[in-house]
Amino acid sequence: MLAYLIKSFVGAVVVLLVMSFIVFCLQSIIPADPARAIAGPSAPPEKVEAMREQLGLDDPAVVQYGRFLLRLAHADLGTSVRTRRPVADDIQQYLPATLELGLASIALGVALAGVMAALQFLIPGLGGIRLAMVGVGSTPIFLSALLLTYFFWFRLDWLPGAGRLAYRDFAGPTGFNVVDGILVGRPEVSVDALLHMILPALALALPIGIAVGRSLNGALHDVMSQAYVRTARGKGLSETKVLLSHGLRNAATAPLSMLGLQVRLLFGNLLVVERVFGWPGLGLYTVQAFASADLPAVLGVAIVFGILYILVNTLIEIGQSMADPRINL
Amino acid sequence: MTSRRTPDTLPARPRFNWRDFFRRAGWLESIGIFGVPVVTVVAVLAPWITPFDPQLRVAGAYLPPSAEHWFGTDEIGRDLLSRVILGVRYTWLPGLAVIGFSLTVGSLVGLISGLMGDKVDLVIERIVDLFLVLPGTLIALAVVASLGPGLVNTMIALAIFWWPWYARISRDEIRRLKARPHVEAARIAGVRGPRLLLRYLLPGVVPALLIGASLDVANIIMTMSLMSFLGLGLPAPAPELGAMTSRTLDSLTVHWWLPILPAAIIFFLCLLANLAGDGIRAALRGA
Amino acid sequence: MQTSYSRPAKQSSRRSFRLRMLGLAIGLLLWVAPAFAQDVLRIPYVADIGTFDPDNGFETGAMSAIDNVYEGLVEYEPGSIRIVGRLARSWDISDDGLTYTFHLVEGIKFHDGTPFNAAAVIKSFERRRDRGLSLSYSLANVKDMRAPDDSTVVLTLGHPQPSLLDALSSPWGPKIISPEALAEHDNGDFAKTWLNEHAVGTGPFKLAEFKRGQRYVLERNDDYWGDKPFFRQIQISVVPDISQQILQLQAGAIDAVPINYPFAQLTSLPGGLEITAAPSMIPYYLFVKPNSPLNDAEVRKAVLTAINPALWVKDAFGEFASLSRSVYPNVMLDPVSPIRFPTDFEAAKAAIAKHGAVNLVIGLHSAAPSYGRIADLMIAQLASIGVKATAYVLPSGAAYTLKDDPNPPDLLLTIAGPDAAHPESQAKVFFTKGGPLNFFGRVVPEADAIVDQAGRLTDIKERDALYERAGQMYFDAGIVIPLVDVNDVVVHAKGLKDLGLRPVYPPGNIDFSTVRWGH
Amino acid sequence: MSEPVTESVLAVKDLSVFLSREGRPSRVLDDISFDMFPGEIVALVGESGSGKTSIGLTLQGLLPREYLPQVAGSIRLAGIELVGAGRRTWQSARRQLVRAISQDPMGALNPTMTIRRQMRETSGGAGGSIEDWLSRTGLPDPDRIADALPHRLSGGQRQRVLIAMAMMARPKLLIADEPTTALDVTMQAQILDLLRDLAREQQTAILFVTHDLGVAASLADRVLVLYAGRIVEMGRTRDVARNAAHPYSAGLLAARFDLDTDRRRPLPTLPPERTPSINVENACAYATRCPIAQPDCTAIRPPLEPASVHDGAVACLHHDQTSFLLAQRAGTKPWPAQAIQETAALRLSNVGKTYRTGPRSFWGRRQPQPVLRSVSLSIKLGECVALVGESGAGKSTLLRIAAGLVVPESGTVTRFDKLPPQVVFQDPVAALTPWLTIGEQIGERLRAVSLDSGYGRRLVGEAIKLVGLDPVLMDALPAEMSVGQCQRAVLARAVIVPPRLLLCDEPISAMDVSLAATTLNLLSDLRRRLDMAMLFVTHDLAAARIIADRVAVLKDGELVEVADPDAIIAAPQSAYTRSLIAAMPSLQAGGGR
Repeated sequence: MLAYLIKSFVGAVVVLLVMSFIVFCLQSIIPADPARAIAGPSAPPEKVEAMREQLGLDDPAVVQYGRFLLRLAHADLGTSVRTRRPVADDIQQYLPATLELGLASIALGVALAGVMAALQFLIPGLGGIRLAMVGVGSTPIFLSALLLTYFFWFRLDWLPGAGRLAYRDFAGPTGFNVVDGILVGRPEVSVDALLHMILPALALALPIGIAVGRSLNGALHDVMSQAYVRTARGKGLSETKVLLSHGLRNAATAPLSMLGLQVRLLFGNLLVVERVFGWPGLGLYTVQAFASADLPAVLGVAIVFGILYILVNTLIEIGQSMADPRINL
Repeated sequence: MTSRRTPDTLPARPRFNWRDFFRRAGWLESIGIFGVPVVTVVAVLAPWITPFDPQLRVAGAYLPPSAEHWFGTDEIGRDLLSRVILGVRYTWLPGLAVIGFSLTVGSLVGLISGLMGDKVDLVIERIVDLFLVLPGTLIALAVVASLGPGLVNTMIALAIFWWPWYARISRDEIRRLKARPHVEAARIAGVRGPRLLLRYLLPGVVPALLIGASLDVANIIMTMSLMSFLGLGLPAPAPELGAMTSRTLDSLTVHWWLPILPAAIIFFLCLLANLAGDGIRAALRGA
Repeated sequence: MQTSYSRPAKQSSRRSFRLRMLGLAIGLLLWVAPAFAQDVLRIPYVADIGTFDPDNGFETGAMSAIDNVYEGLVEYEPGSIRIVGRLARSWDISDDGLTYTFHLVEGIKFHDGTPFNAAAVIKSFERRRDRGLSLSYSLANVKDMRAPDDSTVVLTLGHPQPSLLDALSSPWGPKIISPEALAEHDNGDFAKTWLNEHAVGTGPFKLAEFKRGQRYVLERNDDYWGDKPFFRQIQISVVPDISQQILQLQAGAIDAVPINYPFAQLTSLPGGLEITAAPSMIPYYLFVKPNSPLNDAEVRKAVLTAINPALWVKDAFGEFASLSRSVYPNVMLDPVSPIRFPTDFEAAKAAIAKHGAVNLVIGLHSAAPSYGRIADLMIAQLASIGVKATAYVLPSGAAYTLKDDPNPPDLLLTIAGPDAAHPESQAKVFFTKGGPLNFFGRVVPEADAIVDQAGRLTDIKERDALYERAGQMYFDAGIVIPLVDVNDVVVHAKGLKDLGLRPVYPPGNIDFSTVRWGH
Repeated sequence: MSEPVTESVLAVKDLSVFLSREGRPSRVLDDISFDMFPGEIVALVGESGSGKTSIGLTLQGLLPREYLPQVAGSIRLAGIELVGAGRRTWQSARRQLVRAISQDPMGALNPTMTIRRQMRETSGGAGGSIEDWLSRTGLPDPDRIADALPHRLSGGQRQRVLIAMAMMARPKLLIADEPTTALDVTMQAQILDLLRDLAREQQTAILFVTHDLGVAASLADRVLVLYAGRIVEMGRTRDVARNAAHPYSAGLLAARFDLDTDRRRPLPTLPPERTPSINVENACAYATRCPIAQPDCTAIRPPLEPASVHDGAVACLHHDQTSFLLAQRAGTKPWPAQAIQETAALRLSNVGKTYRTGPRSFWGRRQPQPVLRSVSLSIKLGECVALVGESGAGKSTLLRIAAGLVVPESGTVTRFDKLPPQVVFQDPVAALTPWLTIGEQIGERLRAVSLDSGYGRRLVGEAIKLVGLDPVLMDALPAEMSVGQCQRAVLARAVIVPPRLLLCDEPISAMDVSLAATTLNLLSDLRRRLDMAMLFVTHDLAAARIIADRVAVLKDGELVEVADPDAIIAAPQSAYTRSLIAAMPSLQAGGGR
């Protein structure tokens, strides 16, 4: 386990190095001129030149990359062109909202996957459900997000349709509103935060739930025809018990891998969903960074997402080894 | 250890035939398997089969679906059905191209990795791992943001992050196959080099790649539509379906057909591709 | 506890399902939910505010907030380009055009209680000019600043610049920041960090809350020296998606959609909503690359025939745009002889047929929907005379480097909006040699000379005649093709009045100090 | 053994089962009736595909759902009718009355659950803790085993765990489906002893499913012979083993070989199926293969009626003829003498090899574990050497080194000629590429010799005929052929250009008796006709004795004995060889030895 963690860490460092290299290359090929972007569109040429010098853009590429790495080592992701603040500060500010939404949608997705797999498994031959599942999985995320708002907020008014919290003056210690509400002793804040999370989390969870559910269903079908499941049935265990204690655990590996894959796609979907729901997270930040050619911000987010994904992957591998003790980490 | 596949006393499974193939695939999935080539033909022929010129204004703007214009007309009076048919071309063919490119590059890399083994495999595997860990969509978006949106750039950006999947699949399959007795038997029988690869290994790798690829068509289409929504998809006038939907999303409550009908076609295309993937998997796994 | 709950979502007339659903929430929500507040204005922004620093950011969405918290010496009057005093009561200009003397309004206090005076003006001006901040160019020509007394500021220029007052009136023009706050939060960076998210100005509103990406709240400055604003509070939320904004407006969760309301829907707005439109400086122009197919006079004429905005302006913008009359925004300059497009389609078709295949690539400066719409329309028009055109969206920022682009588009479609209402800020930025937004770097030296000459004139009529002449030359040289001037269109709940839209400002910048419910 | 006087624990009456495979329903069990009594061991004997496994599954109610099983007739277990019973009845029957152990002890244990947790799910548990039961099945250190995961255990240990798990519930009926097939010979004998003891002790009836009448004979009181889903003969084991009344039973018995079988002549085999389809509803299912079949056999379905030669019953219209069949046994021609030259076709000297299969180091690298330690063995031209040993002894590694597939770490390998040796693998189906026709695959070896396709095709046809296949099968895909046909195809590929050395890696270990005998005959024939030296790797001493000129016994990577087969069996030099011989099941042993 220790060896595994050390290996994962080394791997993560390598990934970050490579990513920083890609990032750096992107910075160099971008046609937009960072000096011009920072100086502003109407700035006179002398000013742009001065800014260029200030940014060190006249140095050779290697020197620039070295400097870039050095800054990265100090968690310095550069300064945002748009907000004029260190990207690291911006990310720190937007990250909790994204983490909260991301975690909620993963949890919801896993729950959906479980329900769908169970439904499909227990009631075989439900072509309709399967078709609906594949269908929902084939809807562009921005459309499903907007349709969710349209129906559940605009038409039915069951749930809040945008934003993160109705309470204005609330700021908690962790930045996770649901947790903070409880910590601070204002459960109504937590309830409100949860309500606000339902629609965006649902939009994100649908593709996760469907993909993982399908994978889980397939794996269950395979596992449930294994000889050891027959042994378990032969012990007179009820079908539910067989499914839960023999089926699920042995079927966990493939859907867990699928979950990892879906988390990778989640990062892209977050951009869309946060934009549609006005969710003040990293996705929104990134979308706006794209709009204003704020490359340092985009790349900072890419690095943070990279770290998060490595983390998720590590957790998934640990989960897989817990489900199947034969997998040696 | 002991495998008793075909009992000696019973007649073995009859030769492969398409009817069995489709029965194993399931009727719904068979529609998908038939649908994919049909859609591809429509995509290729799109410029010649649209009922109206998709570029020209042929009627008033914002006409709802009618007998003459089945999908209605768009904001400047072009026939939406014609635009959507052309959109199938701009959505489907790039998707296939990305898959095709990734498939070629990925499976080549995977083959090299799986065949060479040892150090080469180790190095290639690390590289593939690395690409698999990168937040692909985001970096693809960053690449497009840097290079500028456009068909080629979007496709490059997607392919960069898609090929490692196929490398992984083909490498794993090759390694699995290499350990199978029949490949060993072929080698003992004196089969070497390209002949071994082409006749004994590749046909075993293809099904897994085919399944992966058909399921990925939907993923590519979704990702492209996502990029369009973020303004980093295909350029404005190109009738890419995702772009058509996202550009007209604001008229959802007023002119519903503008975003919904292209989205319905995206939905339909993904559905076909997914069903085809499921079907091929079911049919081949049964074999 | 003060009832801090204000639903950003709905009017309370819509009974909420969750009230019925959640026992726990019922009591809490009913207890805190206040009636819809008449004196709160709820406005969405499409992007969060990058920086609230008036000297260091080129915000376009947030000017309505920044310019209601901070004030400058002079400003444009709502609805026109006339310059009037704000913190300066009046001003004198020396005959050589080099010395500007501003007489300040007296008895004003900053939001933090610091008295406003000439020293404060100079401190803010120095910060902008000398501290390497991004908007320093607007004071680049100011060589010397003096405060002979507490209510007088004297600026001395390096060379005569009749456009200085425009630069000071610009939405991005210099604002006066509390010197006390500047000193207190200096931290070696001239308070750059602090001013990103805080503000101490003299304006009718105070920045009460800055919650990045979520919400910004302005509270009425009850000690304001001028007319008291109608609204007690301005709540600004970040709603990037226009569809979401429309839904929210229709549901009554916000009071206005300041920009980007789809033009096509303006004619069929649901009841309860209305439109305020005002002239603005949002001109859509085409810039033409050197050595494009348009160099051929016949082709150029044919293309101009096809893209004649008169043929499509209604389709793109309905009633809310007018044809550009010159290479300057119509509000800025009313030309004596407006630019005309040829109209003979048959001749155009024949010319193209004679010339052979013409392919045009149009680069769009932005992915905003109206660019795509215009491009679509022009492409459809060009197709009808046999010109095959395509369009693509340039990467953000790429438009600024087209000069060095080895493979630029033939035409760049862009909004050529100046940051001040003086024609110089149009010509010097977009058309003259070295103009920072002279996208393709094309030059007409004779026209540049006329622009220089015009920039020294103070007589408006005389000045505008020269600018018009130069503009016509740029057009004739094929550098730029003006298309349409689009209005500033705000869709809002019925009854909202006096939005105070200004032509020079970025669109949708409601003046919070004048806007009110009128019944 | 006393006559059963107590009431039967299991009464099966007119049991028929249909399974649908890919939409084609087929009758798997056909009108089966039998009883079992407490403490009785009944052997169910038949070839693969005869439906013997289906009986076990039917009795547990565990026929795979995807095959849409339809069951008719009656199963009364401890007085409870199970056909048509509800889910709860079945569950409680499985919990208390009927248990099973299966062929593949690895697959039958949940790989992600400790033994203890899997044992705990067994209800009852009366009469001892989990550890007690584990130690009762002869497992040392039951505590450690209980906490282990299945993949940490050996095959024998797993099978004991499964037995403990089943017996712990004190079932009335235990279904043992070929529980020893996957085990080493010495382990097989132990497991059989264990089952017998438990049956006596617990008064549990055991339905012992096997394809080997010898194993059945060493264990069971009674035997049921199953063919194509029908019981063709039943009776006391001793009776059936001595005087089989049904031609099929007689054929099975004849095909069986053990340490006493005549090794100078080809083994008797069951005749292959001649016409694949007759209407079996009104016919003897065996009629198409039966050497004594008469016209009426294809017109009347023979009823199960009392046999004339023993107390049991037989379903054969002409069972009085069967005894003549047995008499023909010694009539076959002996093998021609084989000339063995002095030159070695293969010489291994001091060959050693290690694999990284030990415990992992910190960085996940495994420690090296020796598999072969300094083995020297030579095979002369024309000679057949059998390499005998248990799993893990290093047999396969040695074969792979001989084939040149694995490079030894020490020692030298010398072969007589340049032409590489050919290998026959354990699983013939897996050794054929699924997407290429048999002809294409056999033809591969011709590419080195000739590229003329017409000529090549003729050669392939000849090779196919040589191994006794119909040349029509040249264009067949492996999936379209039976295991036996696949085995012949593999052989055809190996001999189309006859190598000087043929290496066989356990070619019969997964085959039932008749097919194994056929394969041995074929190999013996081919090596004589084509003058090949042969290395025959097996864990079956009886097979080794029959085919080989010399037998080499390998244990833990070392050769413990190399000698003439009969000499080894008559006077084994090492204790290990003695234990191998002692473990061989034999027909003569009889039930309740």
